[in-house]
Amino acid sequence: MKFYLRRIGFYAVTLWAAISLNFFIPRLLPGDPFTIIMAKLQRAGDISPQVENTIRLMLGAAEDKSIWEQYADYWANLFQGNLGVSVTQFPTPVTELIGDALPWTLGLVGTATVISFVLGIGLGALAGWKRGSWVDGLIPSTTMLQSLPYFWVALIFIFVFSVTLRWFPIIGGYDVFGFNGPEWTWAFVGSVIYHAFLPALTIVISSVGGWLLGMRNMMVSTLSEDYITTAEAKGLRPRRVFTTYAARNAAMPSLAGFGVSLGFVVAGSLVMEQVFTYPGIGKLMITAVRNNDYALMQGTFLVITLAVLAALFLMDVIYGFIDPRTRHHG
Amino acid sequence: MAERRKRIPLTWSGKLVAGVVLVGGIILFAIVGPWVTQDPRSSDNPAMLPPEPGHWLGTTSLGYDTLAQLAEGARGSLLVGLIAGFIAIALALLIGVVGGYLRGWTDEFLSLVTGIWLVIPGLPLMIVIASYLEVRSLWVVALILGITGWPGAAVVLRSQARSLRVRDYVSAARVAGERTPRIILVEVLPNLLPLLAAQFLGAVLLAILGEAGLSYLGLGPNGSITWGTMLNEAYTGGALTRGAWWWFVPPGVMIALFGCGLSLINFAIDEVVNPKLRLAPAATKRVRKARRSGRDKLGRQEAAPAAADAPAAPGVDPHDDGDPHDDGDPTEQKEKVDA
Amino acid sequence: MTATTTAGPLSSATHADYLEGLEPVLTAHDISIDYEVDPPVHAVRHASLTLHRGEILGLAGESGCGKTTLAYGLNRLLKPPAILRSGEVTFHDADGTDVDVVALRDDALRAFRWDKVSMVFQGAMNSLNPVISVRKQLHDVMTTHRPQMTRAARDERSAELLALVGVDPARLDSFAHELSGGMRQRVMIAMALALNPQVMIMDEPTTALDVVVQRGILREIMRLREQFRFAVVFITHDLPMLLEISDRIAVMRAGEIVEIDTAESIYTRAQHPYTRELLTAFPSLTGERGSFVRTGRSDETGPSAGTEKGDAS
Amino acid sequence: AGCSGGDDNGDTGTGETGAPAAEGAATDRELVIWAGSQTPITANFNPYAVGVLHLANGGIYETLFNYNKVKDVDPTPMLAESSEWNADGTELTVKLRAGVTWNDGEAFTADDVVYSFTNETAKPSYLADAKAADDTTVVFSFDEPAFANEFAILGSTYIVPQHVFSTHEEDTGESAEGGEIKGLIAWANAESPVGTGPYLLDTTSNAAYTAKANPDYWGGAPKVASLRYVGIDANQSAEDLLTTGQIDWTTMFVPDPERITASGAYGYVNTPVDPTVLYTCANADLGCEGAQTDVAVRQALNLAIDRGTINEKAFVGLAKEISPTFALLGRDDKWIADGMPAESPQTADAAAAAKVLEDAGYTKDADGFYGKDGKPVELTLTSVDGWSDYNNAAKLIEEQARAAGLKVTASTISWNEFADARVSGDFELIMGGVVGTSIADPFQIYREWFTGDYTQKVGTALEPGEWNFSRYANDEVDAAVATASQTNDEAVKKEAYATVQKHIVEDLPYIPLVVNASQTFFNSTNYTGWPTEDDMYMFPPSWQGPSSGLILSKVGGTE
Amino acid sequence: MSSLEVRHLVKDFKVRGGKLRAVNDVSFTLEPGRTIAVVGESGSGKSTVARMIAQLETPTSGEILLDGAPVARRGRALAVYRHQVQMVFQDPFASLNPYHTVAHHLERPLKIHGVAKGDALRPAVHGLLERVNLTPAEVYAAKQPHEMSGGQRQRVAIARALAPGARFLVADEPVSMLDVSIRLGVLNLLARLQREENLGVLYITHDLATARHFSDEIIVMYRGDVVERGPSDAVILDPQHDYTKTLLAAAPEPSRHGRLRDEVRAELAAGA
Ligand SMILES: Nc1ncnc2c1ncn2[C@@H]1O[C@H](COP(=O)(O)OP(=O)(O)OP(=O)(O)O)[C@@H](O)[C@H]1O
Ligand SMILES: Nc1ncnc2c1ncn2[C@@H]1O[C@H](COP(=O)(O)OP(=O)(O)OP(=O)(O)O)[C@@H](O)[C@H]1O
Ligand SMILES: [Mg+2]
Ligand SMILES: [Mg+2]
Repeated sequence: MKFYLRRIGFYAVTLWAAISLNFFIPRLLPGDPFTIIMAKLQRAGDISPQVENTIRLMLGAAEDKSIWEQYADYWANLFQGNLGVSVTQFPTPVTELIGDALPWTLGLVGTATVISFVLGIGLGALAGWKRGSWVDGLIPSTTMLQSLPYFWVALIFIFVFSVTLRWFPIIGGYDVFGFNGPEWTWAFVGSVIYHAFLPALTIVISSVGGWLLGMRNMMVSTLSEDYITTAEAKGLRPRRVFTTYAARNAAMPSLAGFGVSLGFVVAGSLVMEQVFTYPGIGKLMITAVRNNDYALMQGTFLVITLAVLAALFLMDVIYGFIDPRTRHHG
Repeated sequence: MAERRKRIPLTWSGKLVAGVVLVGGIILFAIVGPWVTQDPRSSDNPAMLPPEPGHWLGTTSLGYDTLAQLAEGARGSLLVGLIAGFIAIALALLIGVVGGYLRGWTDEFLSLVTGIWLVIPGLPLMIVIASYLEVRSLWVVALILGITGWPGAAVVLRSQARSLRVRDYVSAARVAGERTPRIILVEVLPNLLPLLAAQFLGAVLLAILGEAGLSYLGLGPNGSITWGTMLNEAYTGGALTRGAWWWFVPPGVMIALFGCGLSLINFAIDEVVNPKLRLAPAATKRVRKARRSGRDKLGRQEAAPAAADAPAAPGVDPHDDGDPHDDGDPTEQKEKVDA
Repeated sequence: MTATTTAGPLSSATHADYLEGLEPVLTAHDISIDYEVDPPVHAVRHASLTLHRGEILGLAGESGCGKTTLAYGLNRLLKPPAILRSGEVTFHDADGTDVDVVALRDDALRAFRWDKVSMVFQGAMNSLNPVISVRKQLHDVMTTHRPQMTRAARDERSAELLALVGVDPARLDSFAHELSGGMRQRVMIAMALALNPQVMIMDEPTTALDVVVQRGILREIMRLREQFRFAVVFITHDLPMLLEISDRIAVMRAGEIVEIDTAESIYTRAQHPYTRELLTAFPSLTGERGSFVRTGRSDETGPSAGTEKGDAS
Repeated sequence: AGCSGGDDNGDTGTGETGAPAAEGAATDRELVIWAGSQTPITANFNPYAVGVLHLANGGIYETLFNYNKVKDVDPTPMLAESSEWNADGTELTVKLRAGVTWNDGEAFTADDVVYSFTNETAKPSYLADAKAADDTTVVFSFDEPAFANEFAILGSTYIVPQHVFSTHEEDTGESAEGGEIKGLIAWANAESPVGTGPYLLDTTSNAAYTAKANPDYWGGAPKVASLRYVGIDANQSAEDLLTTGQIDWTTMFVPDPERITASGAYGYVNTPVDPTVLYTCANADLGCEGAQTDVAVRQALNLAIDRGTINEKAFVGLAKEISPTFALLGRDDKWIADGMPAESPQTADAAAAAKVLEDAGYTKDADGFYGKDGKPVELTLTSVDGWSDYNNAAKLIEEQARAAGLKVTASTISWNEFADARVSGDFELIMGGVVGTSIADPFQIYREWFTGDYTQKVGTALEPGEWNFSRYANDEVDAAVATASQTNDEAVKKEAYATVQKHIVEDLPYIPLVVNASQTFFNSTNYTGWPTEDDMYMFPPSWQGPSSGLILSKVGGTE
Repeated sequence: MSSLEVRHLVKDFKVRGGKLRAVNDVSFTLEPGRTIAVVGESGSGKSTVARMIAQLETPTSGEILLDGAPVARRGRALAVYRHQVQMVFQDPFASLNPYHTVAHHLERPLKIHGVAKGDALRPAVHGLLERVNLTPAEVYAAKQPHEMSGGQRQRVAIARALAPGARFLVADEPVSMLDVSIRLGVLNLLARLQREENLGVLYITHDLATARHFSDEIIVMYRGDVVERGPSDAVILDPQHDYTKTLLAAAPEPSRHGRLRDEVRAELAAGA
C-alpha cells in the first residue's frame, strides 16, 4: 500500500510542478503578447483600430494582480476545467481545442507506440533467444533507425510515397477533401487508417530500435537465470520456456520503461504531427508556440504532461498485475 | 561481483570498430572539413548546383557549397551535442550520484526532482523555453538541451551509485577514514565510468537529434550552421520538391551515421558492463564452430541439418552463456535496463 | 558393473564390497567436457561413474573443479560454450531398457528429462520463475510430461507434493519472492519429485541456507529417498555434510574424479592426498584442532596459486 | 486628398460596371482553396473578430467598392454604385446598389451601411457621422478633410446586417487571461452567417470548411457551386498538394513555379506589391543608437547591396525592382517626381559606397572594415527566424556589405523579438516588409512610415497604426505629407510627394531592396475567369479580402 | 586499560510496516590479544554489530567505548578511533575496488592516519604486504585486485585493516567466501597476527568449528539477542541454551558420517 501511496504522492507533486512550471514560464519570460499579436496581424495587412481594441480586450489587459494572486486564480480556473481561451483560435476555449485534438494524438501515437513496443519486444526477444543468429546480427543496424531525425524521415516519406508515388495522402487525419468533419462511417474510419499509416510508420521506425535492443539485452541476461535452466531441465517445450519463462521476465524492465518512453514518443510526435498536418495535440502546441498563444501553449503542455503521467500510472497498474513482486510490496 | 569482469578491456569487436570509425571519421570531418572546403557562407557559386567536381555535394539555393556547410554544420552539431552532453551528464552525475550515494532526504528530494523532470516531456519543454528565448546562440540551445536531457542518465547513475554505495569497498574506504567527497570521486566514480560513458554518448545523440528537431521548428540556434539548421534551410528552401536531394539528404544521413556510431560504441560499452551480452553470442558461435570441426560429440551426431540453430532443442541449443558463477549482480543489470 | 573404469579414481576394497549386488541406474563413461573459450577450459576430463538405484552419491571438490559441469553433462544441459568432447551416458530404466542419453534428440530428450532424471540446481534459490505462481510451475511439469492428467488431478498432486516436502499446500499460489529461502528450496525439491524420477541430481541445494534450515532440508531429502528409492547425486564442497548423508563419495579435482569410495572409507582412510587436504579444511567441531590455528603451525600461505574463482556459493 | 486613381472630380465609381458577372460554365466540381488557414480551423465568420476566416471577407461580407491593388484603375462598385466627395473633403456621399438582399432574405438598406460604420466596434475615430439620406444613399461627414480615408471607408469596411449584428452587441466571451470581453467581437458568427456575398457557409470542421453558391447573389449566382477551404500547416504540404493537383487556388511562395505550371494544369500570376526593405533605426535624436544613425552609413549600405543577386538567390528571381520613392513601379509611376531614380540600383557599387564613407570621414581598418574615430562600423541585421527568403537575403547582404568594407552581421530572431524590437526602436537593421498601398498612390506609406506623427521615442512602443519604425522625423516631409492629405488635386499632391521623395531617397530610413513576390496558382483546367497577366481585373491572392470574393463570383467551370 | 567495550548496543531498522530490531542489547569487551567469536544463524544481527563497531551504522542506543571513553561519531576523534579499530569484510571480491591497485588500497589508510607519507610510503606498503605473506611485495603492490585469487585478496584486505596500526580488528565472516582449501590459510594468518601483534579480534562467523578453535570466547546470537556466551570450549562442548544446542546439532560433523541416514531410517522404521 505504501508503495502506491508513494506513487500517488509522486504523481501529485509532479502534476503540481508541471502545472506551476506551466504558469510561471510564460510570466517570467519577456515579451508582450499584445505587441506580438499586433505585429502578426499587421503583417497580414491592414488593421483597423477596432480590431486592435478587440485584441486588447481579448488578452484581458493584465490586471494589477500580484503574481501570487494570478497563480491562485490560475489554479481556481484549472479546477473549473478552465484553461482559458485561445488567442489564435479565438474565441474557442482551450479545453475544446484540446478535446478535439487529443483523440487523434492518442489514437495515432498510442497505436504506433503499442505497435512499436510489441514489435520491438517481440523481435528483441527472438534476437536474444537466437543470439548469434542473423536476427541478432541485425540488431546493430536498427540503431541507425533510432538515430534518424523523425521529421526528416517523415518528410522523405511524404516526398517519396505521397508526392512522387501518390500512394498516401499528404495532410490530415482523414480525407479533408472528401469529408466535412469526422463522422461515424466505415468510409471515414478507413480514411483515418489510411491517413495514419505514414505517420504511424514514422513513429514505429524511429522508436522500434530502442525497444528491440533493450529487450534483446534483457533477454540475453534473463536466459542465463537459473529458472530458465530449470525450465529446460524440466523438459518444457521451447515455446513455453521462451514465452512464460524467458520473454515474460525479460520484458519487465521494458514495461517499466514504457510509460516514460511514451512521453518521449508523444514529444517526438510533435514534430511528426506538424509534418503531416495531423490534427493532434502536438500540432496544436506548435501552432500555439508559433503564435505566442500562451493559454493554448499552457493547455497543451499540461495535457502532454498529464498524458505521460497517465501512461505512467497505467503502467504502474499493469506492472502490478504482471510482476507479482510489486503487487505484494505492501 | 560484477566488477570482477569490469577489468576486461574493450575488445575490438566489429561493432566497436565500426562505431569508432564512424564517430572518429565524422569528428575528423568536423575538424578538418572546414579547412579544406570553401567558406560555407560564401554565396559566390551558382545556386542549386547538383553534385559535380568542385562541389561534391552541390550548392544550396543561395549558392553555398553544401559540403562546406556540412563540415561547418558538423562542428556546430557536434559542439551542441558535446556541450549539451556534458551539461546533461554533469547534472546527472551531481543529482544521480550524490542522491544515490547520500540517500535519505537528499536522495528522496533529488529523485523526486528527477522523476518530475523525467515525466515533464522534454521536447515540448524545450520548444516552450526556446520559443520564449529571444537570442538563441549555439550555447543557449546546447544549454536548453542539456538541462532537459539529464534525468534519464540521472536515474541510471543513481541506481548504480546506490548499488555501489553498499559495496564493501566503499564501506572499507569509510572505515579507512576516507571523506565522503573523496569516496564519491575516487572509489565510486571510476566504477561508474563505463556507464557514464554510455550515458554521455546517449546524451550527445539525444542533444543532436533534439537540436535538429528544434531547428526544424525554427527554434534552433541563430547565426550558426548545424546539421539541424541545414535541414531547416533545405526544408524551407523546398530542397526536396526542387529535387535538391544533395542539400536535404546529407545532413540527415550524417546525424544518423553519427548516432549509429555512438550506438555502436555504446554496444561495446554495454558488453563491458554486462559481459553476458558479449559472451553469449560469442559462445554460440564458438560452439557452432566446434561442431563443424566435429569436436562436439553432441554436434557430431546431430549432423542432421536444421536442428543446429533452431531453438527447438534447448538442451543442445544455446540459451545460456553457461557460467553461472560470473553473473553480474542481476539487480544491477535490471536497474540499468530499467532506465 | 563397477564404478571404476579406465585409469580411474582411487577406491578401496570396501568400496568394491559395497558395490556388490547393487543395480546401476545411470552410467557415465569417460565424460570429457570443454568450454570453448580462449584458452579452452577442460572442465571435466575422462570422468566415469555409476550411480545405483536408491543410493546417495556425494560429489565433492573445491570450487571450479567441474562438479556442476559434470552434472549438466549427465542431464544433457550443457550450453555454449560447453561442448561434450567425449563420453557415454546410459540410463538404465526401471523397466529394463537402456537409454543412450547422449543420442537423445528433441522430443525424446525433453520426455527423458525430469521424468527420469530431475535436478535441483546450485542456485535453487533462483530456480523459480519469479513471475508465475508455484502452482503454475508445478503444473508446467505435469502438463508437459503427463498431458492426460486433469486439472484437478494436477492440483491434487501439487498439494500432495508440497505436503511431502513440508510446505503448506496453501502456498501453491504464492510467488517465489513470497517464500523464504528454505521454502523455495523445498518447492524445488517437490518439483523434482513430481514425476517420480529415478535419479535426482542436486547441485549444492543448501549452500545458501543457514545450518539449521539446511539440516531440515537434508533430512527431508533423506526421508524422501527412503520412501521413493530414487538415486541422488549430491554435489557440494562441504565434505563433512556429504560424509553425513552419502552412501558413497566421489572427490573431484581439476575436472577429474580422483577418488571414489564409501563415506566411511573416505573419512577414515582417504587415499588421495587431495581428499585428505579437503578433510582437514574442516576442523572437527568437537574433536581436536588438527592443523588448525593457534598451534603455531602455519600453512597460512595455502595453495599459493589459489584459484581465480572464489565462489560465492 | 483622395486615394483613388486619377479622377479629379473625386467620383470614384460610375455604377455602370461593377455588377460582377461570372463567366464560364456552371460547375459542381468543388473548388479547393488554401487561403493560408492553419489547422485547427475555428469557425469564425465575424469580420470584426481577429480570427475571422477568409471566406467571410468578400465571400460573405462585402465592401462598398473593391479596389484593385495591382492596377491604377477605378474601383469596382460592389454594394455601392458610386461615391462622391464634397470639395473640401469633409463629406462623402455614397449611392448604394438597389435590389440587394441579405442571404436570409432581408433587404439590404442604407441603415445597414450606417450601422456598419457606427456600431461601437467598427466606428473609426475620424468619422464624425454617417447618415442615411434615403434608402440608397449614405452620407459620411468628417471634421477635417478626409480624402486620405477614402479607401478605408469604401474599400475595406465590410457591410454587415444590422438586424443580425445588433442582437449580438451584448454577447460576452472570455479573454485569454480569463477575464471577460463583451460586444460584437466576442461573437463567432459561426452559424449561417448572414451576408450579401456570393457564397453561403455550408459546413465547418477543424480541418476545412465549405461554402455553396448564393443563388440570390445580386451579381447573379456564382457558377462554381461549392468551395472548400482547407487548413494546411506547412507551406511544404501546400506545395505538395499543389504538385499533386489537390488544390485549385492558392497564393503562396513556390521557388520554382514552372514545376507546377509545366503540366499546363495550373495558371500562375506573380503580383509583387509589398516592398521589402531594411528598417534602420535612423534617428539619433529620438534615441536610436548605432552606426546606422549616420546617413552616410545608410547610403553606403544602399550602394553596397547587390539587389540583382538578392532577388536572384534569396527571392528566386520572383521579386520585382523597387523604387526608392516607394511608389509601386508600373502602378504608381505617375507619382514619381522628376529627377528621382525610378528604381534602386540592381548591382553593388563598392567604390561609390567607399567614397560616401570616406567623404564622411570613415577610414578602413586593418581587417578592411570602415570605422570612424577608432570605432568600427558594426551593424547587426536581424530577420525573423523561418522567413527563409528574408534570412537568405540578410545573409547575402552580410556578404555584400563585407565586400564594401561594412561589417554587418546577419542573425535571426524570433517573432517576439522582431515585434518588440521594431515597435520599441531597439534595433540597428531589420529585414522587414512595408505594407504596399491598396490603391495606386503611395500616400499611405509616406504618412504612416515616414512622418513624425507616426513614431515614438526609442523605448516607447509605437501605437498600432504607427508604422514609422525607423523613427524618421523630418519637418519638411511632415509638412509635405500634411499638404497632400488635404487635397484631392493631383498636381498639388505630386509636388508634395516630390519633397517627400527627395528626402527619403537621400536619407534612406528604410533601405529599399525589392518588391516581394506574391504568387497565385489557380486551376485553369477546370475553371476559367481567374485574373491573369492579360486581365488583371483584381488583385489575385486567395487570402485577400474583399477582392477574393469578387474573384470567386467571376470564376466559372470550363465545361 | 586498553580495551574496546560495547555496552547495551541496540539497533533498529526501519522496514516496511515498522521497525525491526536487528540487535538487542549486546555488550562485551574486547581486549588486545584476545579473540571473541560471534556466532549465530543468518540474520541474527552479527554483521550489524560489526558495522556499528566500525562506525558504518549508528546504534539506536548503547555505547561503544574505546579505552573507557565513548566514541565520537565524527571529526578528529573518529579518525583516532579508526586508527585503532578496523574491519575486514566478508567478500574479498567486493571489498577491494577493482579500479585501484593493491598499493592504492594500502597507501590511503597509511596516509590518512599519518602512519607514513612521501618516501616512507613504499616501504610501509611493502612491509604490510610482507606481514600478510604476500611476497615479493613489489609484485603484489602493483597488482590489480582481479589479478589475484580470493585468498590473496583477503590478505590485502587484512593488510589494509592493519595499515593504520589498528589494535582491534573486526572480521565479519572473513573466510566464508573463500574456497575451502584456502580458508585455513587466511584464518591462520589472522591468528598469527593476533598472537604476534597482540591484536584484539572480533571474529564473526556461522561456522562453529572455526569459532571454537580460533577464539577465546564465543557469543551466540539469536534474532538480535545474545543467548549464550562463555569460553569457547565451554560453549561448544557444554552448551546451555536450547538454541546453541540446535545449532550444534545442525553443524555437520565429519566424524558422524552416515549418522543422518541412520537417524532417518530409524525414524521411518519407527513411524511405519
Ligand atoms: N561458461 C563458461 N565458460 C568458460 N568456462 C567455464 C564456464 N562455466 C564454467 N567454466 C569453467 O569450468 C570449470 C568448472 O566449472 P563448474 O561450474 O563445473 O565448477 P563447480 O565444481 O561446479 O564449482 P562450484 O563449486 O563453484 O560450483 C571452472 O574452471 C569454470 O571456470
Ligand atoms: N540496512 C538494513 N535495513 C534493514 N534491515 C537490515 C539492514 N541491515 C540488516 N538488516 C536486518 O537486520 C537483521 C540482522 O542482519 P545482519 O546482517 O546483522 O545479520 P547477520 O547475522 O550478519 O546475518 P548473515 O549471517 O546472513 O550475514 C536481518 O534481519 C537483516 O535483514
Ligand atoms: Mg557448481
Ligand atoms: Mg552478516
